[in-house]
Amino acid sequence: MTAEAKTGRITYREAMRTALREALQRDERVFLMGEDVGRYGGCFAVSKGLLEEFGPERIRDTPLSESAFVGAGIGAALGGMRPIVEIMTVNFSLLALDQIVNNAATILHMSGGQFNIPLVIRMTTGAGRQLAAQHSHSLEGWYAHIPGIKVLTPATLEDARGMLWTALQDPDPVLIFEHGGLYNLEGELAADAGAVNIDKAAVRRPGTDVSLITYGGTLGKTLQAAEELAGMSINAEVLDLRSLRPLDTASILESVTRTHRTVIIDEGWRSGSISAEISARIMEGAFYELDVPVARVCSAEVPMPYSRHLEEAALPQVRTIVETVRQMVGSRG
Amino acid sequence: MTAEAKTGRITYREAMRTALREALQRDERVFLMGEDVGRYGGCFAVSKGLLEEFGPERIRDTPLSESAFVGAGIGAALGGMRPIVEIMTVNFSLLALDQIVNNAATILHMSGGQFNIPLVIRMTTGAGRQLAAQHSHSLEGWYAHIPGIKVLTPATLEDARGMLWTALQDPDPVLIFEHGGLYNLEGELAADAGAVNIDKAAVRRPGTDVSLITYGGTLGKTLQAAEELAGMSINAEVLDLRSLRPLDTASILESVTRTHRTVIIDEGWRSGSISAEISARIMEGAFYELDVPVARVCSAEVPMPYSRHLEEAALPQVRTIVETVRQMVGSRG
Amino acid sequence: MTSSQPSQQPLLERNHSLYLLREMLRIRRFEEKCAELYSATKIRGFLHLYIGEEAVAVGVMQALEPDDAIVATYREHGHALARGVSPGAIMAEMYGKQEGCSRGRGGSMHLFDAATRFYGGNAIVGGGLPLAVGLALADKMQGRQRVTACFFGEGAVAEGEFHECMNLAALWKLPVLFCCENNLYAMGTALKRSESEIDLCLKATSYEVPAWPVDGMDVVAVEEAAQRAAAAVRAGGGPYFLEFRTYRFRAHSMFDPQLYRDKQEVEAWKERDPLNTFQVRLREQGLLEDADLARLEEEAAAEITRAVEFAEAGTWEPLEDLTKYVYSEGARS
Amino acid sequence: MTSSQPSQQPLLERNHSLYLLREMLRIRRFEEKCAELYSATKIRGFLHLYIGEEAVAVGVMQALEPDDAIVATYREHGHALARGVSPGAIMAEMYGKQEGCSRGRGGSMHLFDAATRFYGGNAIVGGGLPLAVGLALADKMQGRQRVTACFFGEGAVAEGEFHECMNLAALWKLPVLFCCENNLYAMGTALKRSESEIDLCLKATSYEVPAWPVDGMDVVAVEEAAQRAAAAVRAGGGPYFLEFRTYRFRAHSMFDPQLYRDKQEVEAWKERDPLNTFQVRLREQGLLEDADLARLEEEAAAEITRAVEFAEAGTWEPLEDLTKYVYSEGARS
Ligand SMILES: Cc1ncc(C[n+]2csc(CCOP(=O)(O)OP(=O)(O)O)c2C)c(N)n1
Ligand SMILES: Cc1ncc(C[n+]2csc(CCOP(=O)(O)OP(=O)(O)O)c2C)c(N)n1
Ligand SMILES: [Mg+2]
Ligand SMILES: [Mg+2]
Repeated sequence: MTAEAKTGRITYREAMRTALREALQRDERVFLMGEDVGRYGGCFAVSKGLLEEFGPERIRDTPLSESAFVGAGIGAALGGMRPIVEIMTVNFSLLALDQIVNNAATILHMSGGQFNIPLVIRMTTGAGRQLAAQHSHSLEGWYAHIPGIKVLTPATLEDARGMLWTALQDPDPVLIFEHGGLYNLEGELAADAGAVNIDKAAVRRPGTDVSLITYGGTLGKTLQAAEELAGMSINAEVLDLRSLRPLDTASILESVTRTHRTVIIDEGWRSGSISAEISARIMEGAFYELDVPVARVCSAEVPMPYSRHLEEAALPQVRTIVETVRQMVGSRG
Repeated sequence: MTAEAKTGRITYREAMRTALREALQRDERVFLMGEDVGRYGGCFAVSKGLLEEFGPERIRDTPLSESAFVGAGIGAALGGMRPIVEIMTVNFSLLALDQIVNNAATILHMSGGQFNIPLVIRMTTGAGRQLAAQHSHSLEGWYAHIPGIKVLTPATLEDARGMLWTALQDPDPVLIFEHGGLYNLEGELAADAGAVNIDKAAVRRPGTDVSLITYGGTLGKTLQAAEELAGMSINAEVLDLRSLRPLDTASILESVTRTHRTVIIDEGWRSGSISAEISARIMEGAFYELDVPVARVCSAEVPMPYSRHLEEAALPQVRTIVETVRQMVGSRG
Repeated sequence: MTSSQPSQQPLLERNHSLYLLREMLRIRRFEEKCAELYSATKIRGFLHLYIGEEAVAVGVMQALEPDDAIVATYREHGHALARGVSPGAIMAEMYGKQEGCSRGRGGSMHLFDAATRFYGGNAIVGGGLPLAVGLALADKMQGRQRVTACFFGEGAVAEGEFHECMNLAALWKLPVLFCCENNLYAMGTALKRSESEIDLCLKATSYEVPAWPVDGMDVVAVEEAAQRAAAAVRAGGGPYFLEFRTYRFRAHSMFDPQLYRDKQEVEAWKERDPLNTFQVRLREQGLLEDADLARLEEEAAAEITRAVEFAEAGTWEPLEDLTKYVYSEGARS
Repeated sequence: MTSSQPSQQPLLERNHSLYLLREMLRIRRFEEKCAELYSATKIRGFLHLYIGEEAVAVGVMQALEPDDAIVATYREHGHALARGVSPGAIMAEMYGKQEGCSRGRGGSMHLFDAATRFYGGNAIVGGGLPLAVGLALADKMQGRQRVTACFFGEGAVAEGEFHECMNLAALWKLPVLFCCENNLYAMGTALKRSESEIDLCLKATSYEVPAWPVDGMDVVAVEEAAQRAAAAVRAGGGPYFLEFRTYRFRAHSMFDPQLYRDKQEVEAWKERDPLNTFQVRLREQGLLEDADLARLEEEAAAEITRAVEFAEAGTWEPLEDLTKYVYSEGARS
């Protein structure tokens, strides 16, 4: 327990807002642009109050033109600014994908290193709120396939507070995916919390029997599952990837080498999700360390249904994680 | 060898064109729409001559509006037509991704099964012709992540000739990826060649020592590698996936169970490529059959460079496949 | 009918007028109930109310034939009801029950109904426009004299898809009736903050698409304009654009604190409530008695009671069917 | 200068006129050489020649200051040369040598040069427009009186990005000079087959962007229009749109059989060759002697010889550097 004086209660949403405010205060070149980030206060209220504080030049409401304002963010970065572009949700980012994949990710390379793009793109991701098939994508792992960009998935208050500034210091495009289910996450955060590294995975719970590898929206469920497993005297380690590109392979292999058993928990659709890449890297780097094959708990391969019971069945749940681990550890020896 | 009378020499391009012509002749509801499919003859000359044969109503040149004409294909399919939409190359398909992912892939599900979308989308994919970073994507494996669509990768004359008709009979959206390096592939094709199945992988070369799993543009290189390996008395089996979604897991596991060694060859960028999913499925379904860990030969994680020597170095090559297999088989016992 | 008319407005026919009033009332009361049920957590996800804009959907539907098609947005309860989709099926959909018009898979934003050619329910702003263009293309290619009515908000006008679709529909003279519901705001973004040119009809004419602004608060004006436009479209004149000037009385969704507009503005528009103004007008013309109104209210209330009962009595789709509607094979089985 | 003018055209100043002629000649001869080198397989990939359109790039560049920015397309050799990018570096780029202006990573379609603020070389039609909008936004936010000139073909006008970018630039009054090179064809698609309204200036004005059509075959007219437009943009008047009516004398790329246009049309336009007509005019005004032309030809030839020598002498980037420019860390190391 940190002393009251040194910490305060805060939500993930507020931590993001604090990070935005700090960035706007520290660097004149930083500005926020996106749909309804200003007068509306942000579709998830993350930027609420920032328009009043920093004015419409730096908190820019854009028209519904995802491709244009994401591309404008790339151009503004080329022009010496430090833009933070907010795409309301990952679902709409598909309209801007050409700009992200064909411009943001390629220009440094195509220009032979002449033009880098210090751009940060934030977007909400994930399911779990009965928003149905067009508003529930979990595509951060999919984006991680693209060389030239970096992909971050803050899952804790510290990372919500600390990743943005580090991302802004990065000379290249960084995408930050904020899981919609996390905004109301509340907890203690050190008053002096600040920038954090964005390239290392973090062990959120040390353990010896099995490695539970996850990120973003499923970290909470995975930690809960680890608690339940502890009750069954299964000591699970929980590794939070934090960054999906680059992937911290070393930390993954270290954990697997410690526990010899691995379950990957990923909200993405199973086939071609980042969980597949992690499993493949373990295959390549720790095959002889494995007591049992790596298992995956992912989302069912279905456009997200509206109905609550079907959505819950489609998503990774604490009980499915627990069951998967128990079977695996049961198959011990 | 089939008798002269029964076969004829044909290119992959001509096989595709023959398939298009047959489809247009057999079904009044079929039409082809895309940029320059008509007067220009298709950017890769696939549809050359079809405008003269079928007229501008059924061979429709579209404006440069990828999102609109792909979406219009979805709507036309809903309206009872059997559209074949050509997107010049996968690189430009990113502009239409919202329509593919948020509409084509979801409407059957969102409508509770009321509205299916019998749409075929064809596009050229792949690198190898020094077209640089914005014209060399290999994203078919990436598309395979999306539930609701099917993803085909014809790599042979038979499949170029036969997959289209089967895809048109499918009630749901099917994406056909034609590797740009294959259009000039020439060989013998049975005069009566026709529709082929689109859900089974095919063993293109039976073998016992190692399974080489690939698809599309890298099948040729993989078969060459297998030949070279034969010369080193390594008997490689070559499995052509043909369909990336659904993936024929059974055939993959069968092959692995026969050979106990696997190398996946994939032109996609390594991280998050379909090769990762295949490796993960082998991990899950044939772990105890493996003598050595599954290996992958993929593209380097770099936007494709223009310069020939760098592009060649970035792509899977016969020599890299051979080396990988030799090391693996060397590590036998 | 009395010959002494206080107002200058044209004389109305009683039965049809009461019908129009009845339709608007059905929608108003239905949605008031939805809001109530949302607070009661019977309805979840996003809920976008149409209250204030009823005259648009009701007026336009009068101009459509049974085999015409409709494409709408996430704010589509009114359109579905006015089109004749069963209120019970709509309510059950919002409950997430399998008796819902989309089997509970779509929810409020994705109402679909094959019987009335109601193609949803699209939650991507602008995402429905290409579908409408394609449906119209199918009708034109099959020589059918049908109209496809496409509803979208003024915010969608900024999207690239609007531009691509207006051009494609005009270029190919497709029978699309573009119905732009200009309620002055896209979430919190006022039209003047999102468009350099706020005359939307002027935009439409720049594609050579005939366009007219219409008082969207006057159901009679809406019907007249829609009849004229639909007739022109049906006659083969190509697409038509109608801008309905209307206003959203409620919040954008259930999460909107409405920081972006002031009470006076809302109150001023409520003075023009399409139901009240129409009632006044009917009374002026002696076409509406208290008894009529009482009867309409009773009928609406009874319909809603039946709808809620139907939804409450509805059942949950079995979990085994989770992935049933991803592909048609599953849907058929 | 003689006072007896056969033509009614304004008197021209000799030095500047010869300079304009020189610039056009440099481009013409340079590209003729490129075509030759393509056949000699020294240059690979796609090669899009600007021959016939030289007056546009040369005229516009006269209106730009050293710290203005340029965004161009894959048909950008002329723009790069006229902007002052080193011919040797351009030729070396097309050879794929590391001495190229993009280190051989970009090739013909991706010429970049930080020194002259030449932001490429974009091979996605319409893909450069958002970049230009963003560069202009950065200038405006940093209070710089700069102009960003954005070149694109008339085919790009159909893309959604054109619509989104015109609106955003106009809405925010950004200093972008939109230079539309209307050469009547997008590959094989004639403007009238891709646009319902072929008056492109009318489109621009529908965003409240001032627009003028310009004879793109008359370098003097181009310069005058560009000077006027650039001055207005620089003065803070917001974006400006110029439609340059020009014609592509050569095939779209080296693979184009030109089935879509007939020889007479091409010949008719060649009558208006911007180099010939300008020479005639200068001779009429007594500003050009045979000796002048001979000198300009010599200078152009010498420059090309040096460029080819430079490219030939260039070196291949080492394979170890393959992934060097994916992220800035690598680029710096
Ligand atoms: C492409 C896309 N971007 C953003 C959103 C989030 N969003 C949902 S509704 C909406 C406002 C749309 O306004 P308008 O088109 O005027 O329709 P209205 O809600 O006013 O009826 C926004 C921004 C979305 N659904 N799709
Ligand atoms: C988004 C996209 N679609 C298609 C292409 C293929 N393509 C390359 S150039 C071109 C024609 C563009 O015509 P225009 O804009 O008029 O420029 P021009 O070539 O005439 O200079 C096309 C279709 C592309 N590069 N990008
Ligand atoms: Mg609106
Ligand atoms: Mg052109």
